[in-house]
Amino acid sequence: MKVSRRDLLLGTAGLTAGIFFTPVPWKVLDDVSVWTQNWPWIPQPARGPVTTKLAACTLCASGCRMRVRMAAGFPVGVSGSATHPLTKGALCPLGFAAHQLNWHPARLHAVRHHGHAVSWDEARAAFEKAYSEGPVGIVDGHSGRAASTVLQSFVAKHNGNYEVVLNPEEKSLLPYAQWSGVPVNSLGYDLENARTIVSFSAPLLDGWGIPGRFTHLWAERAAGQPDPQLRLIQIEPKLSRTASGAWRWIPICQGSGELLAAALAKILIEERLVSGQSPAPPASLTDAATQTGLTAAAIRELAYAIVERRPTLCISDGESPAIAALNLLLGAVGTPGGILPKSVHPFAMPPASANGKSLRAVLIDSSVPWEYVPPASTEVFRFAAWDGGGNRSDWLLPSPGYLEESTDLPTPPTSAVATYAIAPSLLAPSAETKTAAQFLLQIDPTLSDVDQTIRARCQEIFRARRGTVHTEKPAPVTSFESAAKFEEALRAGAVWLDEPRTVSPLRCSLKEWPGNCGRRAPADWVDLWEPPVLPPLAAKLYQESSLRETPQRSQS
Amino acid sequence: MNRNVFAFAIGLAVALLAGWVIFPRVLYSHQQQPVDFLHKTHAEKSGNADCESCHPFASDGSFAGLPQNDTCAGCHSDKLGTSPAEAKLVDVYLKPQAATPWLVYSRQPANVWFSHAIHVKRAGLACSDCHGTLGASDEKRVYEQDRISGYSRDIWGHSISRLRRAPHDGRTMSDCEDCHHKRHVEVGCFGCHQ
Amino acid sequence: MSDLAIVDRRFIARGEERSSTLKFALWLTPWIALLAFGLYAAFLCLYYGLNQTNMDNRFAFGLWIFADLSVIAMGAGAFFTGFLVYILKQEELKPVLNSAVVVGLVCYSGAVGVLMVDVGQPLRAWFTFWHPNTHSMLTEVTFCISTYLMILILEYLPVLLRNRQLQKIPSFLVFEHQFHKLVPVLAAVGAFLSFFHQGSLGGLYGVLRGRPFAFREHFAIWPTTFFLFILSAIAVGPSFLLLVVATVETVTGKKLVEESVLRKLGFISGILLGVYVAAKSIDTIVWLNITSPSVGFAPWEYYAYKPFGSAILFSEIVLLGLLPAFLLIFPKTRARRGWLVFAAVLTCGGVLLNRFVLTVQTLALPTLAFDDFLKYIPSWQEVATFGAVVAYGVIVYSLSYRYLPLFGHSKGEDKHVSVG
Amino acid sequence: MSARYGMVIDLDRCTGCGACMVACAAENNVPPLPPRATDRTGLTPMLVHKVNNGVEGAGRREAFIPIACMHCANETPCVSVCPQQAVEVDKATGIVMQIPQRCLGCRYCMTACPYHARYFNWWDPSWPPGMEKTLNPGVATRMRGVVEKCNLCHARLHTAMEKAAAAGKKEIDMADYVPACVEACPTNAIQFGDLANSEDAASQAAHSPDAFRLLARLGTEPKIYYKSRQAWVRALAERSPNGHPTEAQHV
Amino acid sequence: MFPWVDGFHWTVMHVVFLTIFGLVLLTVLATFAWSLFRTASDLRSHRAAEVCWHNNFSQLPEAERHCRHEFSGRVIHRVCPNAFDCQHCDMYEAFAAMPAPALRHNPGVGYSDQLLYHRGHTWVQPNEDGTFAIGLDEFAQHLIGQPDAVKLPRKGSAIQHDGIAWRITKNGREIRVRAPLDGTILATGGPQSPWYLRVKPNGAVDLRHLLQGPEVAGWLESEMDRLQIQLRTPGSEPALADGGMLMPELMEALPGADWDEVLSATFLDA
Repeated sequence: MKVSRRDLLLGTAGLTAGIFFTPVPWKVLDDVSVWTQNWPWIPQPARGPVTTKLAACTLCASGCRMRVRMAAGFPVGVSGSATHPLTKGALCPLGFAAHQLNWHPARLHAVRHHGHAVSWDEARAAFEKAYSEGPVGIVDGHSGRAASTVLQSFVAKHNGNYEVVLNPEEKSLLPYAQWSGVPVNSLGYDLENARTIVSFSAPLLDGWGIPGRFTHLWAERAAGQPDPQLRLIQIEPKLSRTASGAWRWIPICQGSGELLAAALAKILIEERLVSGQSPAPPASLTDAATQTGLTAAAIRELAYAIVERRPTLCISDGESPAIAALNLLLGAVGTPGGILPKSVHPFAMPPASANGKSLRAVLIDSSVPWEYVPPASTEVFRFAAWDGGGNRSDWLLPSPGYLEESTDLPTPPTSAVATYAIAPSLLAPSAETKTAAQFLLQIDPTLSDVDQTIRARCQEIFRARRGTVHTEKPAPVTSFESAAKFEEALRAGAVWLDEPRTVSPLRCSLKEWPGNCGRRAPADWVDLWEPPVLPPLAAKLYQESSLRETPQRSQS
Repeated sequence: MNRNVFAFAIGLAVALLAGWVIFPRVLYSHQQQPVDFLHKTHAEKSGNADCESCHPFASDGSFAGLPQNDTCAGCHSDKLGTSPAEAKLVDVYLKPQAATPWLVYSRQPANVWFSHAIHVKRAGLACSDCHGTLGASDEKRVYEQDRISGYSRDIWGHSISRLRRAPHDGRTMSDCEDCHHKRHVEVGCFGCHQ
Repeated sequence: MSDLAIVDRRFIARGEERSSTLKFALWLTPWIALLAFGLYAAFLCLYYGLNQTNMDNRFAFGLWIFADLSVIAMGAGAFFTGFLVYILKQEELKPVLNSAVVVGLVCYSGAVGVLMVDVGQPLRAWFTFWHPNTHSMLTEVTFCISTYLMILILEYLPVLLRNRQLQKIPSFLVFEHQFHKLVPVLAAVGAFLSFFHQGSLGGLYGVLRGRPFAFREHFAIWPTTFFLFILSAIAVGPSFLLLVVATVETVTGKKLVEESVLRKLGFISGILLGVYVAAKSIDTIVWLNITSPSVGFAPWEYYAYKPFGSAILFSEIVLLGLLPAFLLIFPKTRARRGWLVFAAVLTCGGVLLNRFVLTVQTLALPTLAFDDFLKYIPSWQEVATFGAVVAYGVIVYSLSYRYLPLFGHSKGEDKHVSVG
Repeated sequence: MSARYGMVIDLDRCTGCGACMVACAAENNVPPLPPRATDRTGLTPMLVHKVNNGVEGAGRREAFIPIACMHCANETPCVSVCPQQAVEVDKATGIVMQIPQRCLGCRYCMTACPYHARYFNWWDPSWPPGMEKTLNPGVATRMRGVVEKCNLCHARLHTAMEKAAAAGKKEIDMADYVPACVEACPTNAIQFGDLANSEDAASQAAHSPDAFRLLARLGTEPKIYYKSRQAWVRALAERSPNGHPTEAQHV
Repeated sequence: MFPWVDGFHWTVMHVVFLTIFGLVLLTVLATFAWSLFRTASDLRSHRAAEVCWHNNFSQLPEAERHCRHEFSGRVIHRVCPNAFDCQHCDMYEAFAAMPAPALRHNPGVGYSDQLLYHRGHTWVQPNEDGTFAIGLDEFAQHLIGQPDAVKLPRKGSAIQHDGIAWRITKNGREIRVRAPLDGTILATGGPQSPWYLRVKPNGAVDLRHLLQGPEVAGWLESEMDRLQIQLRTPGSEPALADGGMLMPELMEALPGADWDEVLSATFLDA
């Protein structure tokens, strides 16, 4: 019998009707929905136990201590450690997402010469050739580390030039270093004892110095209080975050800060508001008024305000002799609540030997901010974990990424008390990376190796028998039976904190008022401690909240 | 007329057959465990029949789940017997220290949060309450995976009709809900979902 | 005659004058092109996700929701005409009934189609039926619209089966014959459902306690917008139907229905619109003076942002409400085709504006004191998808008009007998 | 035992550094979105708004208002509107929950939320190759096309509950349950606690004279409180406290 | 929603919801099912033909629905309201009683006074044995000429008047020929044989609805007129054979004409 079209139609009808009495449509509908809940192309976190380790952030010289949550051998979360004596458990926004940095698309994985992938041997050969032909400069962005000693001793041996790139906080201390002869990284601000802080555009609430140190002080002693224990006077052209958090905000014209400082000094001297000795500034009040945009009365009133509650400490954004001189006048140098030399500093940095040698090549350590521009007509060997882009460097040498390098952390800039810590490496550095120190050690094995230096330093501190070791609860150094145990504790994330120096003479001789009293080029704060690339999450959130314009790069 | 009925019936029959018989076979992929493993044998040979000896809790309450290689290596550091399964375990996974890719019948998806500690330590459930007689089983069960959803068949409706309970049910969402209901435990969606 | 034309002719009811196959094809081409383009845009949205649109976290609803609301309001003609004919026995509206069914079908299926693109997880949309939150207006809308769409399809069936070729199959014709008798039942159920979901669509906004611009006082469980939407929908339905018929008559150059039918539609529309405007005015006064201030929102703020000034409120109530109502009720203007159509246009415009305000202005207005007034321009994908719905509507209607007895057979009425 | 978890955010202490946002995103496996993402299409369960007092010149002041889900306790706007019960108020904790697996992405809840604290996944989440290794266990990533929002780091509550259970305790130790933003704030501006417990510091702070809630007159009883000594900041709580719109802006 | 779904709780809203939508769905489905059921029973009880015919009739142009008495001349103009079913025509008796004016018609196509004609161009010839022969009238034959194929009903199957009796294919067009009366097929002929079908009527025979006598000529004449009009291509002569005689094989002769229209009109099809 042949099948007619009618039969087919009815058969299909039966099929369609029947299928609804089977699991097919319902189960498929259900499973498809389940599929949308577990789309295979969407990554899911790894399973398995989570452990917490202590580590230190190496994004900047502050070396904030972090608690890193690890799963399946990778960092999966970061939080501050409240027991850190300086940071008080604070981290900067970047820190909270920094554990993702190693997988940033800009991560360097191979040695690059003018953009082409080459081998380490070629790079080494090129560098050896370079320093055989002429003096090389080595640039360090975070001086005082064990690794720094390797760099230093290398240039010492091979007649090079060791240069240190200072961040704005350190630069602000330069005048005192020059006047007193104390190395700049042995100086610090005793913020904790100041009662009035006059900031000349210094971003005190914006990652200045050690993130969390000043913000914590401010939060405890100033925030929201009509008459705060700690008076923060922000002298700044724009209403920055610090300005809006300040007790008083004094808007002045761009670049007229030094002149204002001079004017204030003039008033203080003329009206005998201070006892401190300092040469009189050749500034005129009316001139200052016109240039700052303030009225003479306002300036006078400000002068009275800053001395109302002593000790008063002025902080400049970057190097500014005039403001340093104002501090001298206020007697804020060498006294509590002012600028203090760190008590003992086992490994102070020698003054950067900036002798005008014409360099054949420059080796830039990965700690140097990406913005650093090497001298022209030199062959540049730059170590970096991430390619910040658009920067002149003949050789890009991949260095270990975040949490991959074990390094020691000398006292962070602006701290008035010496500290020492060791950042452990939580992740095995990938095979193709090297630190500058390792690179140089391969060239010249006679140099003292980093770990030995660290061990030596631990012994040095241990022998001094000063200060306390901060882990979960502080313990005096003396409570450790051996230097090895002490070092062990540090390697496990503890921080050594020296006893604060009560009073310490800091002799500064000043012949005449420094700094010209004319208008100076605007000194915009350049966020030098930024990593070459932002953690993707941070970048994303800044963009999606437009809360904080991504840090400006120095245009040079 | 009856010819029409016949044609219709044919179609109907085909649909029912395809839907009830063929479909379930096509829907699930059938996989074997990387290594033939018998709970019964291990319980007997190792002498400790309690689950926690191989599936322990951590101090913070997190559950280890499947034993890692080192647990196995505790006994099988080298071949004890002559079974090819053991040989495979030792040579392929333990010696090269490659994680054994066990197929977990009750593995829940990422969006489910399940705490063994809360169920065992606080509520005092026995392992068998959910995992049935798995601990004493001497069968080599096939691991069935839904080709569409990727779920193990045990966690999303073993019985396809959803009318009768299949022997290996016990870890489906309905099972959780029923049990919570029986014990008057109030958990919202976020009690288990994340 | 080409073979295609011959085949085409075989599907057109005998004795009906229709444009030539070529002409019809030319008419369809641009619409088909638009449909295809729109489908492509919709595919982009489904495949790459809704980042293809210009909607965002603050403008979570956009052109599509506005389109859905409007289209469904326009489609109200379907249920309401059915309601008038079968329940209220307004027999003289019968000639436009089929047309109304097609319009309704097009509107509702189009709306559902867009909705499926609009939601982020269409494959899970059925969860609403499995785990419905009975307190949500949206649940009610989903249930009603899907059920009513089913009814519209059923109502469309008899019209479809009257096609010249389909009716040659006896069983189809018999089914149509039998089913036709029961259509009034469906019409009744449809009316019931429609009254509900038209209202609930308004309720969607009226219940937004977090959006004082949309939030309204409640009667029982329903905010006033619930009732206003029902009113506006049944007011605009007939007007839109009137517009459609008038347009078809213009395009085809044929007289399809008696002028009296159109006037009747216009009159009904006008009366209801009048009632709506009255209710809307009272509601607005209460809302501006009591509801909104009580939660700390000064009413004038709503209209402080250009171009959403108070002019919008004026035109919504007076220009596009009171005026057309008057034009439709006043016999002299109603008698004139031009005025009739013009008034119908205004009526539709008014309801469109109302839906626009509730969808767009509600979201554009800031709630937090430190918020901005937001702007939103739909992306081309959104516009194209919307265009696809329009094209789909035109195509379905054109096909139905060409091949189905939309306006009944002009002949068939018994003539007088003259004995000699 | 039914807790009512909530926060008190001291706006005077907030420097607007954004640490809470970053920490929140990292904790909740929020993906770095494509460059096209903006402050209106991004995923920021915690979002810091920048506001000012509208004064020009030296009198100008700025403040920062972190906004997360307010976990409204009364007639929670987003709960009643969800067509398929993808949003619920957890009985035991008072946390307003969003269940991504149930959500169909109709975004009705987003239009209902007066605080704009709900976010839609406009993109499929994706990470640079390898970065998925850093995803936080315990928080499942969401898929494209669903709404998400702050759930007070519910995963951390889970962990705390598990720890309590393991220790044989019924109640969790609040020290074990600290949301990421609270933990991250460098100035401890955010206090977190059980508002139902009158001993709790947070619940006491919530009753301090400086405390206020945003748009409280809507009557949704938000469980996120704010605190400020500055009148102009407190004035931001209402849309138009004295009938005049504030000049404040969302930067 | 449903009691068997995970996490279902009975609430008032749920009950209301379930009831309302249950009822709605029930009504809708019941409506549909009921129509299907009625359809089936109609088909079974052979009422399909009647339904279809009435539907088709309602769609016929007025010009094709003249009352038979226009042809007999008893009426000047009347449109049939009964689908040509004179048995149910309340006017039938009255008209039949009227005197028929003797009109002379010359249809230009052959017909026989012995035969009874159906409006679908079939004739019926009563036989002595009480059976009937059914055939295609000359008009139709000339129109179609030699069919390409003929699809006749099976022997023993039943036909209803105005239902489709058999189908003829010509030039790719299917022609559906309507049955003039009810009956059971005894034998089938075809184009070659004088008749197409021999049927045995079921029960009492009532042929009142068939045309006879003078009506036939009038009817055929009007049909010829219609044909004339339909076949006239603009600016051409009357297409029919000279003297208005209908020539055979017309479909072959005029392939260009709109035959769908012609055939539908001739055989009263949609």
